[in-house]
Amino acid sequence: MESSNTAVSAANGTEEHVVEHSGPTQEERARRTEPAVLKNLLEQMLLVRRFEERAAELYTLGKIGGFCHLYIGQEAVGIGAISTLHKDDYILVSYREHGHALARGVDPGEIMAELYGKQSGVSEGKGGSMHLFDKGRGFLGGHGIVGGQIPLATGVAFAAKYLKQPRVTLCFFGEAAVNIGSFHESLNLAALWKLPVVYICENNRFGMGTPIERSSALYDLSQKALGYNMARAQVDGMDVLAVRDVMAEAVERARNENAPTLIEARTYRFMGHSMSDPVHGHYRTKVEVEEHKRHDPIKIFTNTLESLGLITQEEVEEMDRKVKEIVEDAVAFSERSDDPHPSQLHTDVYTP
Amino acid sequence: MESSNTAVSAANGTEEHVVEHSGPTQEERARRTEPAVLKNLLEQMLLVRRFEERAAELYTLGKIGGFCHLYIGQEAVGIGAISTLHKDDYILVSYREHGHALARGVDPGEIMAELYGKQSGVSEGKGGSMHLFDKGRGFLGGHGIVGGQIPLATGVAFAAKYLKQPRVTLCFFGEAAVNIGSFHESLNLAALWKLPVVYICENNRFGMGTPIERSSALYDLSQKALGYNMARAQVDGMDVLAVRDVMAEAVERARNENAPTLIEARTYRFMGHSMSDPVHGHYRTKVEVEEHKRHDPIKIFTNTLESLGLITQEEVEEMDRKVKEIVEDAVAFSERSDDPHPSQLHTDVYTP
Amino acid sequence: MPIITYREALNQAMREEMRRDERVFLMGEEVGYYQGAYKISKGLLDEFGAQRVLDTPITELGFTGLGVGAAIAGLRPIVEMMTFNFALLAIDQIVNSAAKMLYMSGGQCRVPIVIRGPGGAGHQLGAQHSQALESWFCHVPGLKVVSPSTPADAKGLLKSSVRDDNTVIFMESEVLYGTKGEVPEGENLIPLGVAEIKRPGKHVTVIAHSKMVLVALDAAQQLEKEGIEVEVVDPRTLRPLDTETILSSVKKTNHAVIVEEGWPYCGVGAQMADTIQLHAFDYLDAPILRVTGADVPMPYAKNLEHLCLPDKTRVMDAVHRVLNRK
Amino acid sequence: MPIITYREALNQAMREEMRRDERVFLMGEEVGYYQGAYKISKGLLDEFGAQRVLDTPITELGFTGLGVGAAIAGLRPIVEMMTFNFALLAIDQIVNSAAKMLYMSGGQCRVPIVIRGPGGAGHQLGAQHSQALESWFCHVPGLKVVSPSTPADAKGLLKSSVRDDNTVIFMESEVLYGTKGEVPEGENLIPLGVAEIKRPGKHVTVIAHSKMVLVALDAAQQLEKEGIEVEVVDPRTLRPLDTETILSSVKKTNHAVIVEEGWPYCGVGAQMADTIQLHAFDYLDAPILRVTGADVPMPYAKNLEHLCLPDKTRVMDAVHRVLNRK
Ligand SMILES: Cc1ncc(C[n+]2csc(CCOP(=O)(O)OP(=O)(O)O)c2C)c(N)n1
Ligand SMILES: Cc1ncc(C[n+]2csc(CCOP(=O)(O)OP(=O)(O)O)c2C)c(N)n1
Ligand SMILES: [Mg+2]
Ligand SMILES: [Mg+2]
Repeated sequence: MESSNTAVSAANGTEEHVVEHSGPTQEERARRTEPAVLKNLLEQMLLVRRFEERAAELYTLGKIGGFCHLYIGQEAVGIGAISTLHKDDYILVSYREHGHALARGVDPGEIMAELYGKQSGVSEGKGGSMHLFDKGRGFLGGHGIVGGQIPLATGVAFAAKYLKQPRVTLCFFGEAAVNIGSFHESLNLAALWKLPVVYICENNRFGMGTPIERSSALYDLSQKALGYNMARAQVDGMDVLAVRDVMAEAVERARNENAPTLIEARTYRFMGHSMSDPVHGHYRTKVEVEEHKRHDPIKIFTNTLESLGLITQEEVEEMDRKVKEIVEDAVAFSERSDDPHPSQLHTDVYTP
Repeated sequence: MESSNTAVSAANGTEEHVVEHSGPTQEERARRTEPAVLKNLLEQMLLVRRFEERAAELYTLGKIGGFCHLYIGQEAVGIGAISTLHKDDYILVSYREHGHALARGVDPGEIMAELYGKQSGVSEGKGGSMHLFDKGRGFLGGHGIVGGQIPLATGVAFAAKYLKQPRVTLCFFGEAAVNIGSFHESLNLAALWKLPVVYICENNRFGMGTPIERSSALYDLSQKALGYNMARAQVDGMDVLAVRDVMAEAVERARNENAPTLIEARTYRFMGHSMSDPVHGHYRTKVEVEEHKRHDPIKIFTNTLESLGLITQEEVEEMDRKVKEIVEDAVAFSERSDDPHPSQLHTDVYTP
Repeated sequence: MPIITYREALNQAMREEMRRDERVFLMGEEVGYYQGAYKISKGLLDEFGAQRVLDTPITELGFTGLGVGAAIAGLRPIVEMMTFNFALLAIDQIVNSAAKMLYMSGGQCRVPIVIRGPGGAGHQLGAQHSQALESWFCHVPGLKVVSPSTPADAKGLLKSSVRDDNTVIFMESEVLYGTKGEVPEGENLIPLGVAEIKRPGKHVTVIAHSKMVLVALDAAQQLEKEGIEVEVVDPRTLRPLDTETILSSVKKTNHAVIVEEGWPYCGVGAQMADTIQLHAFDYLDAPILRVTGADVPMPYAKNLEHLCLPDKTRVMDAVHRVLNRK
Repeated sequence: MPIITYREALNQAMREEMRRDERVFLMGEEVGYYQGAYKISKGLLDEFGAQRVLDTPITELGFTGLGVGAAIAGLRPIVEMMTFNFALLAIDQIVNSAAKMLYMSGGQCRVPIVIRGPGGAGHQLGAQHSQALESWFCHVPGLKVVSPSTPADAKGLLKSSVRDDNTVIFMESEVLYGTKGEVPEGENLIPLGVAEIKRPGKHVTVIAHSKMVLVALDAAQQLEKEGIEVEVVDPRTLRPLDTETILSSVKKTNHAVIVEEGWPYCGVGAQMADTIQLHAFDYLDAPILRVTGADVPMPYAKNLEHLCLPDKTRVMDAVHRVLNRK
């Protein structure tokens, strides 16, 4: 072949941002899944939702400072994905990582305390909302430079393979991060060196106020994998079970074949980019946001479980009460925790 | 679709580094081309070859310093490509740019003087072999950081479009540069903003001592265009006419549709990476090099023209004498030129 | 004279320069539809259209290099870094292309580009979003570095920067965007490389730039009550530095304190200290003192962040120490 | 003691550390099959295999970040920059990840990585390939910066750097690779942060690092004939700086000259000058003088390049000026 424009026609042909549900429905997936697992997934999603709703209030009250990026609307991605991991596996995320940390079982109190900037926070108050770390749980941040976690995660996967540990690394980033050099350099390295890593692009349509149509020449982001000879998948990020199934496959591929995968999860951000940004405005309409809220991953999942008789409305309310209690305990813990001692200013710059 | 590994199988399936000649043969192309044009192409290729053979000698004599990267073996790419340009068009290249500068009509004496580090050099002796600039001819360097010229060329194309000038920008880089972030960020920008630029990847199989199989997970580099929704082409870089034809199409696309193209030209470097590097050694065998030399683009082209009776052996020898004379004049000019005046050290740091 | 914010001053400067010269355009993340992450480009998209106000993908290296290329091909780009922390990704294009192209090309390729955005700490933005890297850019020949402290300086210096034929690194401050001040209307160009004495005094010279000027003025006001007259010198441009103004002040006061927000080691204040000791050695009654940010990555916790940043008290303390030296 | 080259010393250091600790591996462009662009890794691929000696694609940002990730997950990477000029592309991962991760994580994530390679000028390599950016790395808390001048220091300091639990920027010199010197065999760790007096003297202190030490020693030898005894202090580690050794030398000689190859403005010498004036103010008989590279991008022409770099004559001249000051 000499010259061919096939790429041009092909790529953006499919109707934008609509994932073809060639796969099974959520009901079908639910039937194949342990009820206990399903309930646990729902509880986690509720916990993240309530935790962040509370964090939003606390931010407006000035209890939390800096930049605070909420995950509300995207919970199905992180929770579905992380539910497929072993306890030794690794997770690296962007600054929008509260939900991933909670899904990983990081203590809600310590996360909230970190948002408060308290000594008892996961990162001892030095990291903040964007830099949650819990090394013991393989939760390696919380990174603020767009794309910065991608080479890091690739290196973490490299270490696992080098040390012959059966550990898989999950790397989460947004669709706008796909355009940055780090993404490109990392995916080539991972494919070339056959590293056990899964790259999860959470395509919530926007990078701050810029829709993907104005930031990327390609809309079907999973297709980026073609440039690296990498396995790829696209999934409905509002369906926690679809995410879980796709991820299970990718994690398997990483663990058993040391082969990386690029997954694009189509989702949506219900809140502003961060607490300092508007939910809608110059860049998207209230109508658009409301429209997407009708696909709330928690509502969808709750309905599925209820319609299958796997859970009752009462049980859901009970679950909600429970997670709200966990959140309140986290707030109380943070409130009564101390600020870092001034002497902490100079520790951790270098190892002791 | 949910999960698909098609990419994995597809990409590197075709036999490596062999360009399918679905296109016409060089003879067929030659028949369709003006004899005068053909002779001019041959003369340019000869000039570049002789110029650099001489530069190599002068380097070993210590007349030329620093890093000196020769183009010998790859002449068909730059010369075929640049032969399709208008005089207002732009060219940006890596550090391996002597051939492109000569093809663009930059004065051989001024190029050689630059290699000598003389005041009369194109860059007044301040740039050297890696940084040839001739703004009047739209020749904008000569860049030493791998991939550095790619965003720059994208910006030059942006300016032409912004100023509504019908100028096309050619950007040359090696296959190893494809892995760097600059490539990725630039191609997305060019496709997204519809810029009149043609990206020419000169795939000579090696980045210094690293073959593409150890630097890229994908061997069919034109396929990278799929990630940016960009038109693409692959061409035999040892066939000056094939390059010319593919380029004509791409330049047309840029000039008339403001659409960028990624072209992969399969070629080979006959010399070491730079004058300080071995022609063969740990990274490739003498046999491999000799094998490729049998596909010398100048020999191939000469044979084609002779076999078609478009040029005689005598004419070729005469042409060779002529270009050698040009090269000797360039050397003489450089020899008699002055070093930059010491006061030049502090000029051009800022504009006067 | 109208009183406007530092933010509006920057906006006016860009607006006026874009009206004056078709070749000037603005590029950066969220500068268009979003009106700028910090609203510096408010209204510019509406007035100049998407051809001249471009939202870029998140590709600092790519779009900065694109800007440099556009500059050598005849345009005059203003590239907004959402914050200068992200400029680290673009530093190769800034140093190896923008700063050197004129020299490497033997004077052929000018790079008239302005790279601007906020630097330094905001409020609890954490380690990756709170860096003051002035000294890095100052180190590089071929670059000019500007860092205004007032709305008037912001406007006058930005306009001059846009008209400068060289690469200008224009470092603003998120914390200053909301501050107000008198700004003369219309054409009021402030030349690069000229310092301003923000407050005259005869006992000690305090050199500070950007938001540290406000801290220095605060301290000066307080010290006045003790009868100490502080001269506050704002270089405004950090490269080229107006050494003449600084030196004549120090030769007058015989005491110098340098305040900067950034890290101490190899900070721009170290260079100022070196320049002063070299040229005013015999005039100094005491060693030059520096007040800087703490030598640590910026912590998130509010109380620790406060300990990091120079404040009035620390500046006053330094002034006392430099004066009361036995 | 065996006499070996600076190149061999580095090679031995890496070889010994890789033998000692399985977690240590080498990664970079051409470090494997090609044996290193400057042959520093000669033979390592053969001995340790492709698992531990990895040729990377040209992706400085990517493979440096990969190294940092590998470090937080239990490995001890040595990342070779073919030259430090290319580290500009990786600077975001060096500053925002490597230098800050320990702090941001509240002490959880250590980053034991060594980023090494040649810095400074070679011979006519031009503007983009001839930069000495020590001061940039020195500016950043969380980083350690080492720059040896002799084979013995190169080996002893590299071994210590590999064993250090922090990020170490190890800056070598292409021009020094071929130089020879005595190097004790086997285990000989030189601690980071300790300067060495390369030549004792009592009239003037000349502080220099990396290849400038050779220039300083040259000048000292010549000056001896004039009866001027120069003390040459080599910090060896630029961050943390051994201020104690530097200060006690200056307090003894009362005169200081600082030599560095890099650009003058905001160079590391400015910080040394500041440190000296602050702590040895009363001991100085004259202003501290600096001999630096010219304040320009490096020109290609041989004659201009020579004018750029500090040499014996300029150092001698500075010593004369600092001593003969009326
Ligand atoms: C290199 C860099 N450039 C710019 C920013 C500012 N910024 C923070 S988040 C963001 C948008 C990222 O969007 P996306 O990758 O889609 O992730 P999302 O926020 O939607 O989860 C930008 C521009 C940054 N943090 N880092
Ligand atoms: C960012 C960067 N990294 C490393 C180098 C050193 N280097 C110069 S050329 C080169 C190989 C480039 O190979 P390729 O892109 O295929 O171009 P070719 O030399 O084959 O023409 C390398 C590694 C550099 N100049 N810039
Ligand atoms: Mg997004
Ligand atoms: Mg190549």
